[in-house]
Amino acid sequence: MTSIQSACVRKVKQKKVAIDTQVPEFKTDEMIINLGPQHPSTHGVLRLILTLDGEVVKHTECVIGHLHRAQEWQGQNRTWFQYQALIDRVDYLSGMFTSWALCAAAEKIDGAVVPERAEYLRVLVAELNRISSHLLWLGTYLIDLGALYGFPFYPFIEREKILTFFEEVAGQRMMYNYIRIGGVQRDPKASWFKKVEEFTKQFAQRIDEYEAIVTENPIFLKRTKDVGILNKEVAMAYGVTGPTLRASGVAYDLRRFKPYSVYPKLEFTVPVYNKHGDTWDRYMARVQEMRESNEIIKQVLDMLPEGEIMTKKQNAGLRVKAGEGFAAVESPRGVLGCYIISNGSDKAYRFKWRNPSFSNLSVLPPLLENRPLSDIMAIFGSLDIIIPDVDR
Amino acid sequence: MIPNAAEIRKLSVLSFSWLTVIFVAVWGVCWLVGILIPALLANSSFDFARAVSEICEAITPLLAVMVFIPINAMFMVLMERRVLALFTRRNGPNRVGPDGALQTAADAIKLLLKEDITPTGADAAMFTLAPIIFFAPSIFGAIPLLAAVTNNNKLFQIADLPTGIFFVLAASSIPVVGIVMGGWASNNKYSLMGGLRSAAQAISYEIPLVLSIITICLLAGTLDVVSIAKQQSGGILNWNILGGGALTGLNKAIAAFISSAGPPIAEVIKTYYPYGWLSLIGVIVLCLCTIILFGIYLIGACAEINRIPFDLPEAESELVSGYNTEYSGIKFAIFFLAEFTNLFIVSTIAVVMFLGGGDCPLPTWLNPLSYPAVYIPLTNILSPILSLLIDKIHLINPDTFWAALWVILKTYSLVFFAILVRGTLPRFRIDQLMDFGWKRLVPITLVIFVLVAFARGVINFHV
Amino acid sequence: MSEEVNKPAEQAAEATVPLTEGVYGKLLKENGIASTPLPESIGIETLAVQASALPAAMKFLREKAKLNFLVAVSGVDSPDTFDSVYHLWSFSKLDELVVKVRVPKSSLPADKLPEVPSLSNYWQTADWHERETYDLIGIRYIGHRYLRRILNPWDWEGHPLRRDYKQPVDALNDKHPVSMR
Amino acid sequence: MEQFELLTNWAQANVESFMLYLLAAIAIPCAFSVLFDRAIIRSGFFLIGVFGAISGLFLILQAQFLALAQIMIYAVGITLVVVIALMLTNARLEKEFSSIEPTERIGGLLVAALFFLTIYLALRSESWPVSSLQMRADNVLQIGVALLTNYALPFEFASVLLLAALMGAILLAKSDPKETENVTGSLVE
Repeated sequence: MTSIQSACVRKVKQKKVAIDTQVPEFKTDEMIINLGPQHPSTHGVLRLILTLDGEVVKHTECVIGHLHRAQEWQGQNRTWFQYQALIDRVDYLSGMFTSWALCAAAEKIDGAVVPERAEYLRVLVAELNRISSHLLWLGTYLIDLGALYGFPFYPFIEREKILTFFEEVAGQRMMYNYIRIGGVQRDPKASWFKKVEEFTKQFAQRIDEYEAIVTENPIFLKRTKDVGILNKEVAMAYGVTGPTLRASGVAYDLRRFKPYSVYPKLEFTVPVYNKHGDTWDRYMARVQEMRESNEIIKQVLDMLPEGEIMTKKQNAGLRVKAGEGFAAVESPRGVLGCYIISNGSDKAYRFKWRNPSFSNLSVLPPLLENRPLSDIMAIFGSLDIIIPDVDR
Repeated sequence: MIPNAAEIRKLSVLSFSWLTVIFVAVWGVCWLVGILIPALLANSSFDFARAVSEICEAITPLLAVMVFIPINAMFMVLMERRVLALFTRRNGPNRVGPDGALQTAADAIKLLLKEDITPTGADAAMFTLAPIIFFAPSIFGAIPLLAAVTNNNKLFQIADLPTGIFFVLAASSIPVVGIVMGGWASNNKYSLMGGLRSAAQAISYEIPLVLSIITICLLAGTLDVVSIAKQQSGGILNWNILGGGALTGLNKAIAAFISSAGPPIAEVIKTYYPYGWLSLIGVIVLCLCTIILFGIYLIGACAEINRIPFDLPEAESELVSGYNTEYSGIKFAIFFLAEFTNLFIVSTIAVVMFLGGGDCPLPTWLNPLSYPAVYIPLTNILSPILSLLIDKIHLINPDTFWAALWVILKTYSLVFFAILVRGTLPRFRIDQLMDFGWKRLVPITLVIFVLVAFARGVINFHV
Repeated sequence: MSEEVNKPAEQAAEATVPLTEGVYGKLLKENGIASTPLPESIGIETLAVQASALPAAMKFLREKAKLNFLVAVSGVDSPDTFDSVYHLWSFSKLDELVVKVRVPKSSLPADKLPEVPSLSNYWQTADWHERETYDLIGIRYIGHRYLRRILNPWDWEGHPLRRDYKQPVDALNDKHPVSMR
Repeated sequence: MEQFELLTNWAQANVESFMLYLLAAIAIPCAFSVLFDRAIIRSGFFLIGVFGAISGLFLILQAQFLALAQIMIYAVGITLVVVIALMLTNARLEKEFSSIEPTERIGGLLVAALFFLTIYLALRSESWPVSSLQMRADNVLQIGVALLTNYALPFEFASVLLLAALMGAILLAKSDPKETENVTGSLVE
């Protein structure tokens, strides 16, 4: 049951392959264990059916859907105006992006023009949201690795500030409903921008602090280096996107690659870690991404133009012209797409969400194969899965 | 500017008041049972009364431990939560009682009143026995230490134990049986894996732990905790962490230099370091070795009591709660209590074995209280009160008081260090843990053992 | 449930605007795979292929045309057809393509699910997306190793995103109009 | 120490024999349970009880070192036995089948009776002289001196054996040469 035994098993198997004699295989009972749906580190209600040989995972099956809330069905049975308020709940850590994906798709179909100030505001809140999402990931990932008490709540200090910004501008801390079809909900006060500016100034230092604690920590390195190596080819075949894909060495970021909104006007780099594609690279990709987001926010604050913020009337009569289209934004977890078929009425004919977590999670079984139990958390955590985003 | 100075102040007040409560409670019980009742019954002509007074004296150490452990564990839990909150700039528990002081007491009451569940398919007898086996050794382990940390107070000499440290180590090796038993009896796969991990881990880390202690015993030349503690008296230079007595000569030489009375310095040095350069090398080697040994002891102890970064048996993010997943109510409370008590006991062992026991860290020549010019006026001022308390009713025993105070301070520093580690480090993986234990710690301790055995020969110890 | 079942507007558009073949439509034709152009969805080429031609077309598009990012597999319960929609992007270039497999409802016998060849053995990302589409729309992907419900419980009945799907609670509502509301 | 006089007198008279019977009352049922318990793991735990009681016997014989060594070695050692028992048995199968045939049982009983008889006769024939030697307080020192003088050779042999075991353990714990992790394999066609 210990690693010693499994090492023996491995050795015996190797030998058999090598010299191909009649050595009977050393057979052990496999243990099937249900990880979840109620488990401290499945980040919600994910169930993994693991087949273990000792502590080594032989086979994994993901059972998802425990948090299925029929978001697509609701979209088809609610008016556009009603549904806008619901979609933040798809990915509760980055609600701005789900709103944005929906709005982008609807605006593309509708041909609606979004005022420039609204576009800048969208980028601003989205990047803030990206930072807050990555900060939460950082904390919870450390919990997954077993640093249960100290560090995990440290990034929450900064995240709390961001949530306060959102509360001020959108009225809610998590379910913002701020980005609307045709613009944004409301224009923040001048003092708000000043606060955000102060935040960005000190945030780079805070990332340095986190890195000082985590990045070169020997135990952290031991737990993350060469663990859960995700090859470029596998990642692309599984449709993995976001920092997880970029850590495997594919410089695929929608903000750069298929620029939308005002991203072409902004200067930033897409951090790519083409070393191994292991969990440590994924960690580094996210940390660097936070720095980049911080830079983007600084630029946006400088470039923010005056003007309108909304072109469409926000009431129950909100309609989108007939047509179909797919639009995607780069969420903290990857490509968050929305496929809409509209028939011109007050409800959509068909909604389909393309969630980054859904595709990113599907790569988990091959990553877990032949890894010890403890690595499950290191690998699973590094993929940054949000279960509501998977289950919708 | 410290950002959370207010929190630190609150925590200090909290710690001070809790430690006072612990001190007063334990010493109050001991004084009542060990001194007052026997004193009242001593002149009685009835055999029965005298027997009662003897029994009272005999059970005092046990009583001290029994009173100390639950109150202390309550404070440790509270302190851990508050300190961790401090590290992360949160508010810890601060609602129950004044500034959250009674939070853990409330938790304890809740746990005692909670339904005690035995899962289906569990081996009920073993399931009940496991927390007891886990907890009982910590009481037995604490008893020999009691005399060592109270400056060999007559009250706490339970028995003449020439193998004291061995007794403590034997007691500390039993809890793993409780963990395996609980893990197996729970009829839960997570618990079972926690138990198995615990067995593997405890066996691997027992070896460097015991070897580091044995090396110190080799230096001290005895297995008796009381005499090991006594050998180290006289300031930090005499402690085992700095050469295990190798620097005693230096200490004496400086004292001789300052006082300018007594034997000449050269003579002192000649007595302690007879081989010149060889002795110097020996001193350096011993100092380095003992410092490394202290580190190894701390690592081994962390692994032995399953604390982060070695908390694999109860790895929360992997095994839910490991071996105590299925436990609830009072059984869980006992597991919890024992965990914190074990932390306290291994810290106390470290204090007694490495950090001088109840010794003041200042060397005698640096300690103002050791100069007659200071302590004579002080005692004159305080004598009316002190003489009443010390001589008349024996409420204060100065030796015991200072020793216990220093031990508590040192032990809680180590506990604080353990909390700091808990608040900083992630967890090892099981194979990395075994690698680290067998391939690093065991060889290092073996090498140090040999080095110490040789270096010991070139220095005169405990002359 | 709403009374009005609106027809998607594209049906009308299809009838009036003559459709031209796009870049990828031509490429496919050159390689002997037939496809029908569909109206563009917000400027992106859309084409329909026969179910039988889907694996070959996808293999060609992924390997030769370098559209190697299968963003999503969606199922659509259109008024006349069941569509399996494939959004193809590329990790290395900007081109996009929407491929649809349309199974006419009229050709389906009652109680039979529309059948489309599965890509899951060829393209891992299709695995879960196809399971999801099977679960919600009820398109049976032939050749899928593990075509099992993914979002709904394994014993769920019906396919909830179909237009004619009746929720269990709706059925109860019809039976007991007062008590269940 | 005069205030302990009464207690010690009483203790010397009674406690030792009382403790002996108490420990026997723990050890003998535990020993029987080791033999007769169906769950192999539980009998492992009972074995710990037996050894604990025996180390208690050592304690009342003033052989502290032996007693503590017994606890330290056997508590941990038996945990290992239990772990191995856990790994090598299937708990579910054990409950369902009994591998012992009734015919085998008779033979076993015969052997057991014969063995018991032999042991009993052997014990009866021994005269069991009571040693007049007083156990000395520094018996750890005595053991140490004895080990390094009279019994130096066996001691060294044991050390070499232990060293070999230690090295073997390290060798087993040593991980394989790093396997190149390739999750791609046949996944991508």
